[in-house]
Amino acid sequence: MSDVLERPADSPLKVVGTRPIRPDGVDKVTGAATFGADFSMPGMLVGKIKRSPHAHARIVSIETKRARAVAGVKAIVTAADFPDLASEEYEGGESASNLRDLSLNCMARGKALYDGHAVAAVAATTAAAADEALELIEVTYEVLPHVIDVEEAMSHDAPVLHAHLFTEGLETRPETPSNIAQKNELARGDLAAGFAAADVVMEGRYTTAAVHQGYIEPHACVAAFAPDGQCQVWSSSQGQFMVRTYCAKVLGLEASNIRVTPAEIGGGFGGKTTVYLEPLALALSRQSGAPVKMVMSREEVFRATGPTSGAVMEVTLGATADGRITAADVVLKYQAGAFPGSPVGAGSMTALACYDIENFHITGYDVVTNSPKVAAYRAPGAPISAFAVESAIDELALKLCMDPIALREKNAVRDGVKAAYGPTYRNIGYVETLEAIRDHPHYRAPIGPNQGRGVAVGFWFNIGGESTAAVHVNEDGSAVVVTGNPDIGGSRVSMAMMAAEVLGLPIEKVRPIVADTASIGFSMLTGGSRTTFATGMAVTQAARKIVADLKQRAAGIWSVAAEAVEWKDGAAHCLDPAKADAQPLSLAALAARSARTGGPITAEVSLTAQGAGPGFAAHICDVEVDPETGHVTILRYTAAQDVGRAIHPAYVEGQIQGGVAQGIGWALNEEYVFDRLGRMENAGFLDYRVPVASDLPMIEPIIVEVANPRHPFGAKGVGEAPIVPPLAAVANAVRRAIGVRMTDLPLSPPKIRAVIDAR
Amino acid sequence: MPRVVAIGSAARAFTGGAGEIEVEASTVAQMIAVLESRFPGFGDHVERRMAIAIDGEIHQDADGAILNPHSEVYLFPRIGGG
Amino acid sequence: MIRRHVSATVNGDPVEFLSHPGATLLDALRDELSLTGSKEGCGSGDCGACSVIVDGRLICSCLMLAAEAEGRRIQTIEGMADGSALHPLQQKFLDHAALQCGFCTPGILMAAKALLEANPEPTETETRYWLAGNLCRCTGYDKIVRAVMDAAAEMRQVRV
Amino acid sequence: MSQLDYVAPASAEEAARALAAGGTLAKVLAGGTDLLVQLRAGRLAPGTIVDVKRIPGVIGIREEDGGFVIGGATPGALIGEHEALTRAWPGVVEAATLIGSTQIQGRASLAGNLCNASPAADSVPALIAASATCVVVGPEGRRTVAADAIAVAPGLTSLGPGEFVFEIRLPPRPPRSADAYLRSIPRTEMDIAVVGAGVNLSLDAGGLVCEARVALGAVAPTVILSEAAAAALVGTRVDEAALANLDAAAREACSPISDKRGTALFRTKIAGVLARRTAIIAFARAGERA
Repeated sequence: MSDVLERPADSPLKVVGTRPIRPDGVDKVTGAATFGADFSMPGMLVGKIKRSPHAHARIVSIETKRARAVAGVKAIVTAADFPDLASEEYEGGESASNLRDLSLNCMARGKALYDGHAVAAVAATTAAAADEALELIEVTYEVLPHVIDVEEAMSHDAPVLHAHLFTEGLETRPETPSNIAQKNELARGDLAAGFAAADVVMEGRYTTAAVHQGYIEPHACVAAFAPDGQCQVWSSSQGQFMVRTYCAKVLGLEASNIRVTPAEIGGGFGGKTTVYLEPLALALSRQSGAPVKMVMSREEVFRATGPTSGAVMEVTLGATADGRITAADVVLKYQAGAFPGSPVGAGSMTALACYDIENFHITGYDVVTNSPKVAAYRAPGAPISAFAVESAIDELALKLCMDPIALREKNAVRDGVKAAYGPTYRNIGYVETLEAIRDHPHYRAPIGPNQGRGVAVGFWFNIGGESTAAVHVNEDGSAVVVTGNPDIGGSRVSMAMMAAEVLGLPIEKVRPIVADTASIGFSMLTGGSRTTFATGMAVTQAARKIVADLKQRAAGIWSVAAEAVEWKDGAAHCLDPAKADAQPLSLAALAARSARTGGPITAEVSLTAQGAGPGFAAHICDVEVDPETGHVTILRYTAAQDVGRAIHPAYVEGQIQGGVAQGIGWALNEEYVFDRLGRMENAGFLDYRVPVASDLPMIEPIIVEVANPRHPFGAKGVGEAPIVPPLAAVANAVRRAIGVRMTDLPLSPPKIRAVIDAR
Repeated sequence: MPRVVAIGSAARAFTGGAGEIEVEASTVAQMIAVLESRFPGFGDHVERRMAIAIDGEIHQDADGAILNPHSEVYLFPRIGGG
Repeated sequence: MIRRHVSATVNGDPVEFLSHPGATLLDALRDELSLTGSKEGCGSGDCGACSVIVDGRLICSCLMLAAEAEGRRIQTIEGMADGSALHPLQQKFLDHAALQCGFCTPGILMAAKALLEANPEPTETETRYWLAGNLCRCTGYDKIVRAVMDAAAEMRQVRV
Repeated sequence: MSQLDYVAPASAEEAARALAAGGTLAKVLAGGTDLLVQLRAGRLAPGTIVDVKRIPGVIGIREEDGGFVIGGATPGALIGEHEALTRAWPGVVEAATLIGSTQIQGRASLAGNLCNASPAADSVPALIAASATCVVVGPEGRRTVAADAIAVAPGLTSLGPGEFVFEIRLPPRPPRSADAYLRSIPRTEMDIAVVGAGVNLSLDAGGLVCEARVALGAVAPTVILSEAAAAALVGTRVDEAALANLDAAAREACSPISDKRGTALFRTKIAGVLARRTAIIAFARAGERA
């Protein structure tokens, strides 16, 4: 357990901050919970996808005649069955996506842009028939030269993926197309003056490999397209409304004709913030007239769904002898995969977000490559740039013989400081997280031979945005909380807790559900660490409306003014001295009389939540390196984070521990490996090595609570910040264990043994 | 007059390189309209692609948000997340 | 294609089903018997989400042919609770918040059950190595390991 | 897998006939932990699958003439639970029980690990170091083959049409002798060996190594038995000098490839490291039996 700062005894809160059992828990420990692939319909067909075996190829022709002849094959679709969309930026709530690119990523048109790119899809009565049909679809390719390495893709003689792509963000519009989709710069102050004022200047070049979100549940959906055009989709995603919008756009349908029901989701981490299967399943269902189920294999998940960028980065830092950072020059080159849209923008904005630096220049390049289009992955872009910057800061600390935490404290952003990305910080808990690790026994614990201790920090914005929540009071005084946000990590229980807190009900009396797109108002998807903040705000406001309504009804019953009614401990209390005999009216009592006091007691609130509070994390990692085998063992890990206010501390800890584990995998063993032809060589959990239980120690979370005044209970987002520091925390620990700086992730045994031999 | 600061080259490409612009506006919606009229395409770019920080607080899709005469408005790329 | 008749015992009940020669036990459990608690995360025995116990041995049901199940005793997550009474492991997973998305949970619970049957007092290291074939991407394993060891302690109490 | 057929014969002879009849597309199913993965990945054409697990004797461990007989389809978990076998052949047991996860251990067999003919198979270096032999059953009856004669190339065995490994035999243990197995993998579990080393040695009354066998996995197309590495140990107390010679000899014996799991150079270096570490463990174990 973490040493969560327990509620002060005088805290008025009864539910928020406790650790109740999640209401969906029993279904999940008994196998009853219905995930994407667990849903079935009578007469359902099996849908499968034909994928490009080439990293880059012109599709000359697709012949489906023989495949259609296979007994049991009911439908075959190719790009010809989808509208050829115009390039259109659509702001789908999250970061903007280009609808044409989205549609082309679901189904290749004219060109296959990566190994595994969908070129056709089949629906048949059996999986065997579908497989046979896939074999018989004849696709003629003209194989083109491919490029995957980000710097090779940037060179002028690289194969160009998109003839229409001209670099954005240059002074003058370029004459020729390029794989560089965008150049973005963030700058402040006078870089030259900053370096001139420096006593030491450190330069470094850092690289990271593309890594996958690695959710254990493969993408899955069932889609039914009725003759009247009414569509039903059941799918596992981070947002049923996102699925509805994207399906409508990709297929040219009316959103009102698509009803999307969210399945339980088996992990997403950002990777399920877009669609791959749903539009194809709908198209197959439209053509066949039967419901179609599609479930990806693990190999398909790796080859064809979003990893995050591999990157090359350069960092130059200048500092005075006493450790004041005077200048920072950061260059970030991120792989976007087959279509523009790497998280280099967020990578740039977060790169220096923990530091108060007068003079800096950050240049970011968004570069398309012949690999799967990247998708969001937990604090998109931030862990990558943090690996470079936090490694450089550690080198600076070594050079200056300064304690790495002290160096960070000396340059720390605080309230009132202008963030590198613009706004001025308010109510941030960064210094508090630094103090939390500095004062933790871990930081003073002895270190053995071949062992090292690394420190790194991280930042994530956290976002707000559109959310809807409804609260319904049942006739017996219990309540239902309805939201439109899939529950990936236990957010449902937090929603119920916030409603219970406001209504004065025990948590057991509040049932939270995640509704389909026809049963609740629009909500942006679950991502950006927004759900507990933004949807929680909507839930709280809806519950407060219920309380106001209940007070009105009680006032009516007592014939007093509403102001003379107080809501306390789940009951209305009459404050009017003239009504001293008025007994409190419990929620149950008022619910029982609802018919006579104005009808059903319900409230729905929709809002665009503003004022999300940023998250800061500070981590300590101890490693031991086997100098002969190059194997790194994580000995101990402590992670402090400002979460504003922990609504359900156990799930806050879980988010921190899970983020750390993913970051450790990223640092040590995870990477996309491509062969000479650009085909992924390790598209499975055997050779794409996510951490297993025996790879990790207990991960100790420290919950720091600097309340966010814009949230009713002070909550800030939690889920993303914890994956930002670990890449560098591990690398910094390895540096101190072996005395050599490793700048190229992952830190796999062969690389470590090689540098040890070279030292 | 509220001061609009466009950091990032993508935004500055619309303003002819200008990083700071004084804008006569009392709401975000007005500010966007003014930017669009002064720098064609910029208002649209801000609406679609940019997040807005008013005196340090990040707003997204906040047309109605109030700007006071001394407000400092930062424009920067929209943030998504995992 | 000839479908093969298979009779086995699942969670104590006799079952019969027809399976394609290439179908795995996982396919049969999910598609023929509608026991969808066992999940397919990889289909290659690398993630453990399909873990079941066959004749007392923990296995990946994606790596066993349905035809091999003839006459075997199979335990799945659906048979773990005793009616409405949760198994101590299931209760401890809830108490410790040892799940987030819950997709890997059935497989991990089956693996943990097999562990505690083989070793009622596992150390943290023994627990971690035993569970190494069950991937969890959400939790970092911390709360899972605590829940398993806490359940073991409670079950030892009950025994004495 | 549409044309796949499954048979579960009740006798070795019946199994041999079914395999022979099925020709090259016929496959033996023991634990299935490699076979099913290959079928699913389409790396194997579907054919007749001959499940040998219902043949009496193919699962189980028994002591015979001072040695041990391990049924070809005996799962790793069963091997790990056998106390007498673990006492006599700790290296073979640790190698067999390193294969895959707990779940894989519930199924994976020594015969399968041998006949999958992967150069990285964990149990094979230990079996070869242990001078294990295989009883092979086929249409022409039974024959006994040395474990190191089974795999001839990656994925290719010396078994004839209709033949399969029925059981594996470990010789009687001389006094003052023991074995050990170590492998190197990127994680702590769930990986294919990047290098594996099996060492089996016997000490004379004076505590000097009098016999040694050193087998290395994943450093050549098939598991290799290095005479030179063994020679480096014989006549020594596995001291620093002996270990240095062993390290050099082991590296000299390697002809590895570079692949996604490790470079040739890395594999070669690690072969030396593991040979040393494994020899130290085997020597200590043998010493305890003096």
